[in-house]
Amino acid sequence: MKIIGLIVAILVGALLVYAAADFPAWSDPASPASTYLSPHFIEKTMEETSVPNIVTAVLADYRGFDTMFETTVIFSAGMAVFLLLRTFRREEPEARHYRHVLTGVTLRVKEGGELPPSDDFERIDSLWTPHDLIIKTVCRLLIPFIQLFALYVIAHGHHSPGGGFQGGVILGASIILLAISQDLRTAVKRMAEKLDALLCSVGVLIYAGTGALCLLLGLNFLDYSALASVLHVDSIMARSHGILIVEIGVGIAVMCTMIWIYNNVSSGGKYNQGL
Amino acid sequence: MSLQYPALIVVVPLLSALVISIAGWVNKRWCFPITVAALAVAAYSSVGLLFRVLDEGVIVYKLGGWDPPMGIAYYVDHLNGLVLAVVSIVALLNAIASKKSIEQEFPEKIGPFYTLYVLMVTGLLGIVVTGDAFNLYVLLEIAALTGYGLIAMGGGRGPLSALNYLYMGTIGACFYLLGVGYLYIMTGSLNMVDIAGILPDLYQSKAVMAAFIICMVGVWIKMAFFPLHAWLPNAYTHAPSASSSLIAPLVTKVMIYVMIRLILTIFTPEFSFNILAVSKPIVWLSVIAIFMGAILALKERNLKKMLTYIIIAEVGYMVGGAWLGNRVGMTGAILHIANDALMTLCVFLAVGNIVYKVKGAEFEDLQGLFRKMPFTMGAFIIGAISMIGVPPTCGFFSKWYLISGAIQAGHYGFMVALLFSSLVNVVLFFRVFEICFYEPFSDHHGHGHDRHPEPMDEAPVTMLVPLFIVAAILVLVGLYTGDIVNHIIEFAIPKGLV
Amino acid sequence: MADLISIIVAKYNYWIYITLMMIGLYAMIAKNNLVKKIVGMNIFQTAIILFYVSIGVKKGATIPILEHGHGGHGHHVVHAADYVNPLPHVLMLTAIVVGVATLGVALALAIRVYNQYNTLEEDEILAQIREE
Amino acid sequence: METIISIKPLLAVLVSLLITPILASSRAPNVREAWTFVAAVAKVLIIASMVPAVLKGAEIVYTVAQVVPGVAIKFRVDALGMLFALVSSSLWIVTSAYSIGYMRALKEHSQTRYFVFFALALSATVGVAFSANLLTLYLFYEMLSFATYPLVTHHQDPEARRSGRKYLLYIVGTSIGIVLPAMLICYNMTGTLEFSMQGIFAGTEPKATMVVLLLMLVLGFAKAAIMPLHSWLPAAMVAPTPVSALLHAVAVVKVGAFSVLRVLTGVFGINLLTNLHLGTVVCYIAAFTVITASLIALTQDGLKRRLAFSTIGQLSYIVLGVALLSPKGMIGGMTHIAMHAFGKITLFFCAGAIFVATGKKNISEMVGIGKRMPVTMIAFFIGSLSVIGLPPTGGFFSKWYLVLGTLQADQMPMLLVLLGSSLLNAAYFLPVVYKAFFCTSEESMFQNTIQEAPIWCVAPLVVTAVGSIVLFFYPTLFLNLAKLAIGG
Repeated sequence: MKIIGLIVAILVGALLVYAAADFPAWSDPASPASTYLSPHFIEKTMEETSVPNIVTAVLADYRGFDTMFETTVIFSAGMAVFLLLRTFRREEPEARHYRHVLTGVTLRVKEGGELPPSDDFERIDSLWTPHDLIIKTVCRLLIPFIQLFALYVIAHGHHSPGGGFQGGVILGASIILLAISQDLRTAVKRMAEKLDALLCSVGVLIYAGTGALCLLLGLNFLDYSALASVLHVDSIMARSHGILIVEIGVGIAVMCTMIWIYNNVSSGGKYNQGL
Repeated sequence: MSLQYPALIVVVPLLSALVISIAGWVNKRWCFPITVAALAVAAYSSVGLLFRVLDEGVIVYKLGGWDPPMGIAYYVDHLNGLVLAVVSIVALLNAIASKKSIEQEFPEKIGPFYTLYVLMVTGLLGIVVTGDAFNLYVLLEIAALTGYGLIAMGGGRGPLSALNYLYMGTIGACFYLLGVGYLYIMTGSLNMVDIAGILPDLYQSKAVMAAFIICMVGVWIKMAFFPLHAWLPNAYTHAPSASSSLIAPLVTKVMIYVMIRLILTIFTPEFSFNILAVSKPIVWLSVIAIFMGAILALKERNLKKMLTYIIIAEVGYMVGGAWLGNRVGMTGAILHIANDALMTLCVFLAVGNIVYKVKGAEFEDLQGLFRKMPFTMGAFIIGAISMIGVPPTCGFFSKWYLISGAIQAGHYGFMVALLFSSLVNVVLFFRVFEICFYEPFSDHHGHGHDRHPEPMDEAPVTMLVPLFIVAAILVLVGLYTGDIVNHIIEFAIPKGLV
Repeated sequence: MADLISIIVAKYNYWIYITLMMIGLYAMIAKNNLVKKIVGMNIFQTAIILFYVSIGVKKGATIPILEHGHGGHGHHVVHAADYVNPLPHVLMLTAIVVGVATLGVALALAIRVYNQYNTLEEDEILAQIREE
Repeated sequence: METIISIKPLLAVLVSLLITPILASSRAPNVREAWTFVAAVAKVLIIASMVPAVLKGAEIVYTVAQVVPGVAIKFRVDALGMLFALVSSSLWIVTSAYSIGYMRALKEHSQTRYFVFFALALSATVGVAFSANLLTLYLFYEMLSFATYPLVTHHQDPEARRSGRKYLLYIVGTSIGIVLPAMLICYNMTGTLEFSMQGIFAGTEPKATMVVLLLMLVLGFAKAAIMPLHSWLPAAMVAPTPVSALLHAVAVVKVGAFSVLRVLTGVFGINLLTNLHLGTVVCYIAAFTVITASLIALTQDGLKRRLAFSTIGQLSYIVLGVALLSPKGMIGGMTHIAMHAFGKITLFFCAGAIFVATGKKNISEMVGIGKRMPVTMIAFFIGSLSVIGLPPTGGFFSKWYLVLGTLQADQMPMLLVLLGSSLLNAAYFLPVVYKAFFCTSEESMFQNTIQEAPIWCVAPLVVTAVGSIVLFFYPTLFLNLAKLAIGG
């Protein structure tokens, strides 16, 4: 296998090197890629969409259709991971372990046994290790700021590097950070599985639904200028707002899918303590 | 509304997939009706679109209202009009037919399963309808990712096969992406028609040639063209019935469509057949593919796996037909996309019924099936006869065009390969029929006075009706071959190709 | 010789991406461990991303976010030469997402395989299958 | 020539196809058989209703679908097709009656399946008869192959399985492996596959490839059982006797011979064959088959196997007659389809009746059987006469014309072949009859009490035996059709 791999890699590499001879030199301003479509984008974006960040405009408007499917790709991945890993039929261990948070006392409850009614107990696995106080505290402090920054990244995507994907990933990371610094159960308490899964769909639905709304308003799919009549702005600004709407949808979808994938992969679909 | 058909074909399944995923959390019983409704709308739209294309010619749909090549546009011509109709109809019929087996195999995960199912159909339809080379890649990945999930749900070696498929599929898709990148760096455009307009000045460029080769290899991996086929048999065999009868008919065929689209639209026949003198070797490669597919099928003792090797041979048919470099061969290849999708669906649905009842598709499981499941086997016979290539089923007529193309191109090796594969298919299918028919041998040879036949134990009606519809379609498509070729495929091939 | 060196220098982005890509491809084919293959796959995909992004680079240009963008519509004349090509960035955002998605599914599959065979070494898994 | 467009040919084909669901779903055997008769009678009536028009020289045409440029799935009823369709459909009625007797007497399993596929096979046979072009003919030819497979392998035992394999190997193997490519090459050379008097190659330059094509098409239709592709037929004798009777004496094998006739007259055309001297080639192949098959038949002890080899020889008469390319010879060949059918089906019916009544299959076990089953054995005698070609049976006429044909074509060797093989025919049939009736009581293996097979078995064979005699006195219909078929 090693030799085959080497031969294949060398053959393909040789073909690519051979082909590279005809490529324009690096950073050549006269290359076809830089002279054919990109000038239009650079010079007309402001007029046509009123969005200074050209990447955002191209991403969510000129090629918004790609981006919708990009969101769908990540959604599909989340769904596929869920389908593959999630096990509902959890074989209950004979005894469950609970920890009294205030005192640190661990209780072992036999099958059929009941806990005293109190909120101070948390379920733990048999392999439970205590959380590190420093990590736990620092993360708790950091997470709100991380999330705040993520919202900024989503909202400010029109004017600076950023947008739904980036912001969504940061948001998702904040919850994942919670899961890493404490355990999966804590994170799932904050962001229940069902809510998370539903929000995934809702995020993509916001994007696709916006497109479908344009279609219902009489223009082509994803032609945000159709939203002008709904948003009471001119058609150029409508495009700008349309981009914002779909970026929000992307943000939600990406955040939730990241969390979803993490939850399933880290716990092998069992949603126990996790890593 | 008919102006919006191109968008509806893709958007309705997409939106429905999202709704299904929500429904999966709320009430599982809604998933199936939504799936069927969405696929029915898609099928209706794509058939409506096909008829519009027949009336008006190529339809361009600008997504987001942007003119191509700035934005993404859908180009629907006769070629993808036909493939769209086939894909959506196959998906719809299979969704109805596999309801019971999905409920039997994973009762808890109906929601996610249908979500992925519909998303996969979205991806496949999107691949076919799009006119943008990069958009195609994104949809390719949707179809692939959902496919990995659907395949891995099969027990046993399912996950491992799916993982191998994932490696190969990713390499294939990445090669395609790289090829598109090469085209982009040379032309600056991503729109297929636009690229085709710019390319003629660059025909001598090494980079364009490399782009062509890389794209081709990419789609060959994805369609399991011999010798890049290794992932396919296990992946399709170990998939659950509902998945394999969706994936087996459609994925390879859609990839063949992509190859033909690359040959005809992006690179144009002039470049593909005349400037690059690779037709002959590729047809020889497909001859090998057909022979190997047939021979490997012979050694299998599992019905489903045997069929997967037949798929590999069939891929050889279509690649070879497309690369014969003449009009008749190309007609045969395009016709065979439609026909093969339908007949593969037919046999896989039949196998699905068998697995549903008998819980296996090993040859030993098939004994006495003609008694036990006469209706399923009846439809299976029609599918098998079509795969063998017997008139008036559709499989015969695409074979007719392919062989005619081979004769016109003077490529008798390809003709022999096609005939050989037909004969091997006779052996393969009749070996199966023999087991279903003769075994288990009764004690009373000859005149079975005291034979107590096993009672009939057929699959449910919801599984049988779609199967019968497909079987009937096989014959009808065969009888209407003339119309399909004259009114659709004739216009799907550029005039320049004779 | 000088020509050769100048070619190598002028197109070094391509050589880097090809090298990376071949490392990834080799790992995918030759490695025995299923997760190492996944790692190879990621390198492979990333190399392509690198290739695309390097297409977009333009000498003397800045990131494709218009200056003075906050003011309103087109008061300032925008010169295409001042900004790099935005399209490859857009495309690669998609490719990155696809890469992440593929990685997620691949890991999920690897977990399933591990649960089933208790190993991720391909030859050991195949040996187990043959034994059945 | 007048051309009538009518859906009748399609109806004639479909009538037995459409009743198959009814047959398959009927619970009571009597209902099932009643439907079989309804279909059989309807089929004959539809076909017969077209006879007057055909006798006037008209052609009845119906196009089902234009499938490939220049080639349609199309029916055309001409004199030759009519001759064949009449014979096979009218004998279906008789065979249906016989099947009832035979199958019920032996308590065979899966009778429903049997009747369903029988009906399918008949559809295919008439389809072949009425095909207007090679593609349609191929379609029904293949349909017949697959429809008869379950009939041949009816017993579902290992022997049936072996025979079924051989059957498929020869029949389907040749049709896909030889006929299909030959047909496609023809199509690509000429752009059409339509049968016509001039042949589809009219106007094209004769080439060496045509010889190859001719051989491919003549041998490829392996149902004609021309040597060396004959050995499926004796193997197929594992089938129940009614199947052997109708299918392997009339429908299937005649479909093969008929296809070869179509190839010779409709695809290549008499002129082309004469110019290229290809007729002689086919003649010699056929003559070889005639003599060899007859010699082999002499050595067979199994009655059905002897009949099978006899059939192989007789089929080649048909091919031989047409390949003589002389008008008389062609008339002889074509009428032989009908005459041989009546004779041979009688013989098979008798073999079946003997098996039903006594369980005997071998000739050596039938000494003295005439005393027990006189009606059957008299019918057997008549059938033998017809196959040998002696008056007062219809077989005389076809053989007479064949002999005249050899003279007309100036083919003395063929004359010798015909006469020689007639002697051989007599040699392998007459001793059976002789021993059945004229043996000493010590030799006789049976009691002297008359004990025939059930009436459903005996009546059909009487009908066909009488039919053979009637054809001697009233052969005009078939002779006229044959004369029309050769264009005069």
